[in-house]
Amino acid sequence: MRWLKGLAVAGAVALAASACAGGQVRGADRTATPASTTTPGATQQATENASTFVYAPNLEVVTDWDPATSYSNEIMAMANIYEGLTRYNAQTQKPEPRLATEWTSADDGKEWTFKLREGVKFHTGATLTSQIAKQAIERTIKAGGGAAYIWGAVDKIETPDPLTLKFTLKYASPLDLIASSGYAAYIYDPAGVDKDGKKDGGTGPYTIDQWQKGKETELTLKAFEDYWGGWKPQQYKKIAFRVTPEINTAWQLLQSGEVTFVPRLNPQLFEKAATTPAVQTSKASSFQNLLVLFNTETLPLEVRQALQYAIDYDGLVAALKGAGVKASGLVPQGLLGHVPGREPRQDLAKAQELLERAGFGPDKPELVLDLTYAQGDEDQKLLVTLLSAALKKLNVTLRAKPMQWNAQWDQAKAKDPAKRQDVFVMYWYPDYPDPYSWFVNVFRSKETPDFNLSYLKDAEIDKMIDALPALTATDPAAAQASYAELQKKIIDERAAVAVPYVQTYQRALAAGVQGYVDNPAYPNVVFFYDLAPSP
Amino acid sequence: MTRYLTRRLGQALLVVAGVVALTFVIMRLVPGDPAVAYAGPRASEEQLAEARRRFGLDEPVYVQLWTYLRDLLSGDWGTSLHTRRPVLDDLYLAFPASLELVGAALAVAVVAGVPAGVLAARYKTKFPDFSVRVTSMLAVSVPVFWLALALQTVLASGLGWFPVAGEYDSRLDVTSPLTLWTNITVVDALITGNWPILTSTLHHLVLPALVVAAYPAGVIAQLTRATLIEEASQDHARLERALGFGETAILTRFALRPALGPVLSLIALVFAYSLVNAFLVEAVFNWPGLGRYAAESIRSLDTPAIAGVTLLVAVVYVLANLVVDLLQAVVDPRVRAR
Amino acid sequence: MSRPISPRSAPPEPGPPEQAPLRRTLPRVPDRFAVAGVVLLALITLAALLAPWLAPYPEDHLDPVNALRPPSAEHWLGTDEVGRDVLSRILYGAQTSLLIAAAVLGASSVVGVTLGVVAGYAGGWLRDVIMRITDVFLAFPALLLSVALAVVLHPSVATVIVAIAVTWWPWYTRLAASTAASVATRPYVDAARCLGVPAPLIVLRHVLPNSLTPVLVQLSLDAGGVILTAAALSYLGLGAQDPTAEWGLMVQLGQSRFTTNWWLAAFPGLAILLTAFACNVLGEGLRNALDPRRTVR
Amino acid sequence: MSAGPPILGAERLTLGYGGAAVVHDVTFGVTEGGVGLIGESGSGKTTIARALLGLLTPLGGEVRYGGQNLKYADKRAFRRDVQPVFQAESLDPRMRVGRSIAEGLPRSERSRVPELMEQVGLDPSLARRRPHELSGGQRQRVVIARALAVRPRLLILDEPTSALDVTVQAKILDLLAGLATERLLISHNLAVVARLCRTSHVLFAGRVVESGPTRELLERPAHPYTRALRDAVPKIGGRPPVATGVEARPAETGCPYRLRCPLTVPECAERPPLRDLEGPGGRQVACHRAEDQLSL
Repeated sequence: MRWLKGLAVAGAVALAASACAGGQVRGADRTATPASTTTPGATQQATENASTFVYAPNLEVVTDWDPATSYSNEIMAMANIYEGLTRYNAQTQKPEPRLATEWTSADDGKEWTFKLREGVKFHTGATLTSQIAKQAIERTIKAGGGAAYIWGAVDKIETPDPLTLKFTLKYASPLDLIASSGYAAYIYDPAGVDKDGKKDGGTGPYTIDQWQKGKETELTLKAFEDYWGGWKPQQYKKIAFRVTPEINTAWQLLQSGEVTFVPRLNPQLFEKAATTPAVQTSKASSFQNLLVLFNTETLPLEVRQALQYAIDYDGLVAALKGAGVKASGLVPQGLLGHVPGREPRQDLAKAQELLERAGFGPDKPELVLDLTYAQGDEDQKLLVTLLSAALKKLNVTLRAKPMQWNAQWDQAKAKDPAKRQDVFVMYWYPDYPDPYSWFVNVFRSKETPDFNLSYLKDAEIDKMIDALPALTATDPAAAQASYAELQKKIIDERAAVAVPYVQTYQRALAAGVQGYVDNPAYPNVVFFYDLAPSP
Repeated sequence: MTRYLTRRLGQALLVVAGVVALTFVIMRLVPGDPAVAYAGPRASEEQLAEARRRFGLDEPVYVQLWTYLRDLLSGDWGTSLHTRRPVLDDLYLAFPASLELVGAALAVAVVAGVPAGVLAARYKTKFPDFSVRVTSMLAVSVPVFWLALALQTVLASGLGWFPVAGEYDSRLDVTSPLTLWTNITVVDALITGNWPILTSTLHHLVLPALVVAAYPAGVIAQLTRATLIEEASQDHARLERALGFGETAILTRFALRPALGPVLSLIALVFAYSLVNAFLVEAVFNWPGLGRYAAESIRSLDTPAIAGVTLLVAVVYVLANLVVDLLQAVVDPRVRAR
Repeated sequence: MSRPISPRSAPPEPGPPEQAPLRRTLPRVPDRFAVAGVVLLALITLAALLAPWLAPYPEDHLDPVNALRPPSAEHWLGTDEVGRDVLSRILYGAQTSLLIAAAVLGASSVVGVTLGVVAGYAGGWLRDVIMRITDVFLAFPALLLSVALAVVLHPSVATVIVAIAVTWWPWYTRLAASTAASVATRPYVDAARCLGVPAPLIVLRHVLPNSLTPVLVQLSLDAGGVILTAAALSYLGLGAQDPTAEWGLMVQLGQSRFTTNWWLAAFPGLAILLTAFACNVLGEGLRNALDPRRTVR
Repeated sequence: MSAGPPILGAERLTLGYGGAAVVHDVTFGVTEGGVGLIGESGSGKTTIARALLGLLTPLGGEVRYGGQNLKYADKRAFRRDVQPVFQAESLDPRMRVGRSIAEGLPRSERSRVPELMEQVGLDPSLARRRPHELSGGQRQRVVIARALAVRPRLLILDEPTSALDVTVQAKILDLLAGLATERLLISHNLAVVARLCRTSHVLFAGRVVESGPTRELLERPAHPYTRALRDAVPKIGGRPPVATGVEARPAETGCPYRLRCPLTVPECAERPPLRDLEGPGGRQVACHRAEDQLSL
């Protein structure tokens, strides 16, 4: 995921962060699940919707058409073409039925049985059966690309009847949550997979109309007539993705009515959008937060803690002007394990005291720290600017290097620990809506570093992390307590990380669109099926 | 002539070989393991090894260079790390759009630059001359990315005279889909008689073409002016004056023709340069060309793609130079003897 | 902008038989145009040198409370997203731009002229080898090679300098080689050889000083191109990095706010335009002054 | 006349650039009393001078210095012995003339510059001037002083006065005539040569067409070209001869001069004339009609 983020974020060059907070949408009520049936009489005399919904992403949409390995920007399209067994509802914080209508777990979370929806048609013409679903998941696991690891717990899959899918796991895992992932959890007809994007094997409401790689309007989708959810006249039948790298251009296109939806704006444009009549805005908190990882091998504990205190959290969030909210711990709000009330605060006096204890500070030797962050990311740059200004007063020089993700990551993984950075700045968000991702990837100790870039090695923490999936699957309350304890250990006791803010998605869309709701579990995805123009 | 041709072609090949070697070196030097970039962050060791084999990274350097050369010649320019498609395919899609933009820009540049130069030469040291000199100097000094931003905001967004961005109105893809032949939209629309797309594309072309045209127009105006003034001061002009031709007639009827030679070869030379300038403009205008592709490649540190773009532009550059030299050799036999 | 391919860059014909020293030729043809360039460039240089005193605020003065203020009495050209004074940053940016231009032109002319003079004086295979190498470098549009290099090296002002210089030197090699070849046939070179002066000394004493005039003219013509190229690289994110004040970078950072906070990108862009304009006008005037064939008034 | 070989000589010298010969099979020696090379521009005079100075490698034949091939001679001695005096324009425009004069001197002998300047009739205070701040005649004196600095035995004078005013020319010629060195003078001007050289060779199209005592050549030119030169340049300060024939280009077969020659016979087109011994003072001439000419 970091990789994708490297792309998306670096790509955002001049784009401000994706935005966040709240979850209110101006002038739109929400429709989270498709109407199960379409009763012609029930719908008002809506006229057939002939308009095209134009989405303006800042990067090319599709790099991988295979639902097994897709792990990048194409989620914007894939989540409308393909469906999983479940879909995460950000409001209830629970997975909800999608291709599975109900599910149960047994044996302390090591056995899961999903009941499949009846009468679901693939775009290939095939009908959904447990056999095809099993094939799809097994194919995904075998391909091993992208986020296939999420199925790591699966031992075997059985199909007791055409509409029942039974998983046996090696260890307890929250499979209903895993199955809602936007990556690698799609149920598809393997016969429909086509790397050239001419056809697809999904069950979703939309299917590929035309894919023209490299063209401005890269991809168009059309309604799948036989969608199990049915169609109402007013729903959008045509979707276009129009690649627009410059945020300023995207805004002008939105204003002129040429595009319908812009996923990212900067705070100033967002502010302007809020007062522009032809445009509506949406703010939603995300699951993406900024991690400032301190090198636990080179920096003494006191220095790490001093750095935590040196960050101007309030100033940063103020400068973000709504594009982010102060984080409370590692786990963003809306996920299990979130602990409210542990927002950090800047305290330079305390930072100085800690530094002096470590032998540094204003009248002591100068401390020079190497920091790496994502090139072209304005928000990370803001953090760096504020942090270096604060540290300067404490006789600490921050040598901050903006880097391409590959290079930044390579340096962090250098064999020679002396070549690694002291501070590593990156975003993190989970592949499926579960906080386990932060802990197992970023803070569990590993022989050779990959994402554990604070290089923390703590057997006790490892042990607690390893117990998390089973706890989540069986005893959410205990899991919550364990997450709280882990965050205390990692942030307060070991000072391996500072978490300044959680991003807030700030979307702008044409005023005439009804029903838009942001779902942070599927970043940047618009579920077009839920939308309609206002009457 | 044949001897000159072979020698000149040989030189061009030599230069291209040098360019290939240089791109190869640059690719080797780029930080970050391309295998990691390709295989993705959570790739297993086996997947990484597989990716390394795929890119030939486990071979000694000279073998890699040889493989690289062989692949280039056989049309395999590597696989882009970010689009995951063959680089040559990507270039084949992106290059025509840039070609369209640069072609339009050069047309604008000639149409604006030559008359401006004539005007300046006709009224030399007078006000028209002064304003042409200042304007052309401004045109070659302006940062194109900034000009793009300004024109877009004022003429498109503000006054609404032109579309903000894009190659044509994307809604036309539905109402009058375009059959692709050359991938150059204007040409394809002409061939297939797709008038809605043609007019839409031309309308969308105006602003970006104007921006890219700034530099070549300035240079062409300056060159036309200088050549014309030189021509007009020569003996034959004196004769024509004696024969009673007016200054304007002398400039346009007699001096302009010989002046067109240098202007033509200049166009070939500024072509490659304008291509690079288009790079800076395409993102602003959402133009689906080489520049946008290159910008994305740079952002994602996509070495095969960067190398591909570099190589393509360098080859275009060498070709343009070759064409200029051959044209000059045809016109002026002394060049051949050099 | 890569190295402009214009009549200005074409290696000139070997100069008139004896090139008098630059100093003596200059006042011969005073061009009002060139004078305007000199004045403008002098003002910009002065602004760069005096930036610490002229700038109303320090270069890195952060003031988030006053972020994104439009031009006003306190901030003549407004403030940016962290409250830095745009005018101050433009003044400091002049230092960066002129530093880059001076470093690039200095480095590439030293390398280029050295190689060129050696090639031009020595002739033979040495000349062929050097010229073929320059051909390869010339085939790269400067911006692209710079991009490739800036990707390899770390983005910074130093990278910009190296990257542009690498693409720039061949032009001076070409120019110096053709001039040196013609200087090498001058009688005073023969006379020196007859006196038994060793070749390196001849090159140093006679060939080099007498090959410099066209290079100097070319340098003044190129300054604008270097400034534009550097700005373009920074604009692409491959050059100077914040908090360094650099005009191209400022345009890039201001671009996404052009509709809402136009002053962020507008003024730095104007600064690039003016500086490049001043350099180009000056170079043009110098060339006119030194090349009688082109003197048109 | 002292015995022994001439200090410098050409032995069947063939010269050219890039393989194309412009000087063919030229033989002569620099003997006492001054030797002149006479010919119009393009006749190969300067090329011969460059070869004699060791600046040009012969295509064929050899330059002989002190009785041996220059290729194998002691270069340092040669450089000391033989110095060129080119036209006044042969000064580095950027170098102060004092430095130009001192260029061939070891550091310890730099103090000789004023003395050298006085020797050629220059005010030593001019040493800090640059060439363009001096008059033509002054510049020419600087050139001479530079050559004299290393105390050469032989000066090779290549058109030393042709760019100067008539009165100045005369003064420079006086200066040169008064020098105690041997000299090889290259000029298109017969009168100048007559002033400084006892022996002369007339060059046409890279070939010696006539040789002999200068006075003899002036009084009784045997070759029609020599006659044309003499008639075209009646006095010091004249311009180079303008060819009288319509066809100025040398012929490629037969006698090279035949296309301009007023006296051609069929034989001239058939074979080139040989250089035969003719009369007193080692007089040689290459012309089928030499005898007719002499008898005129």
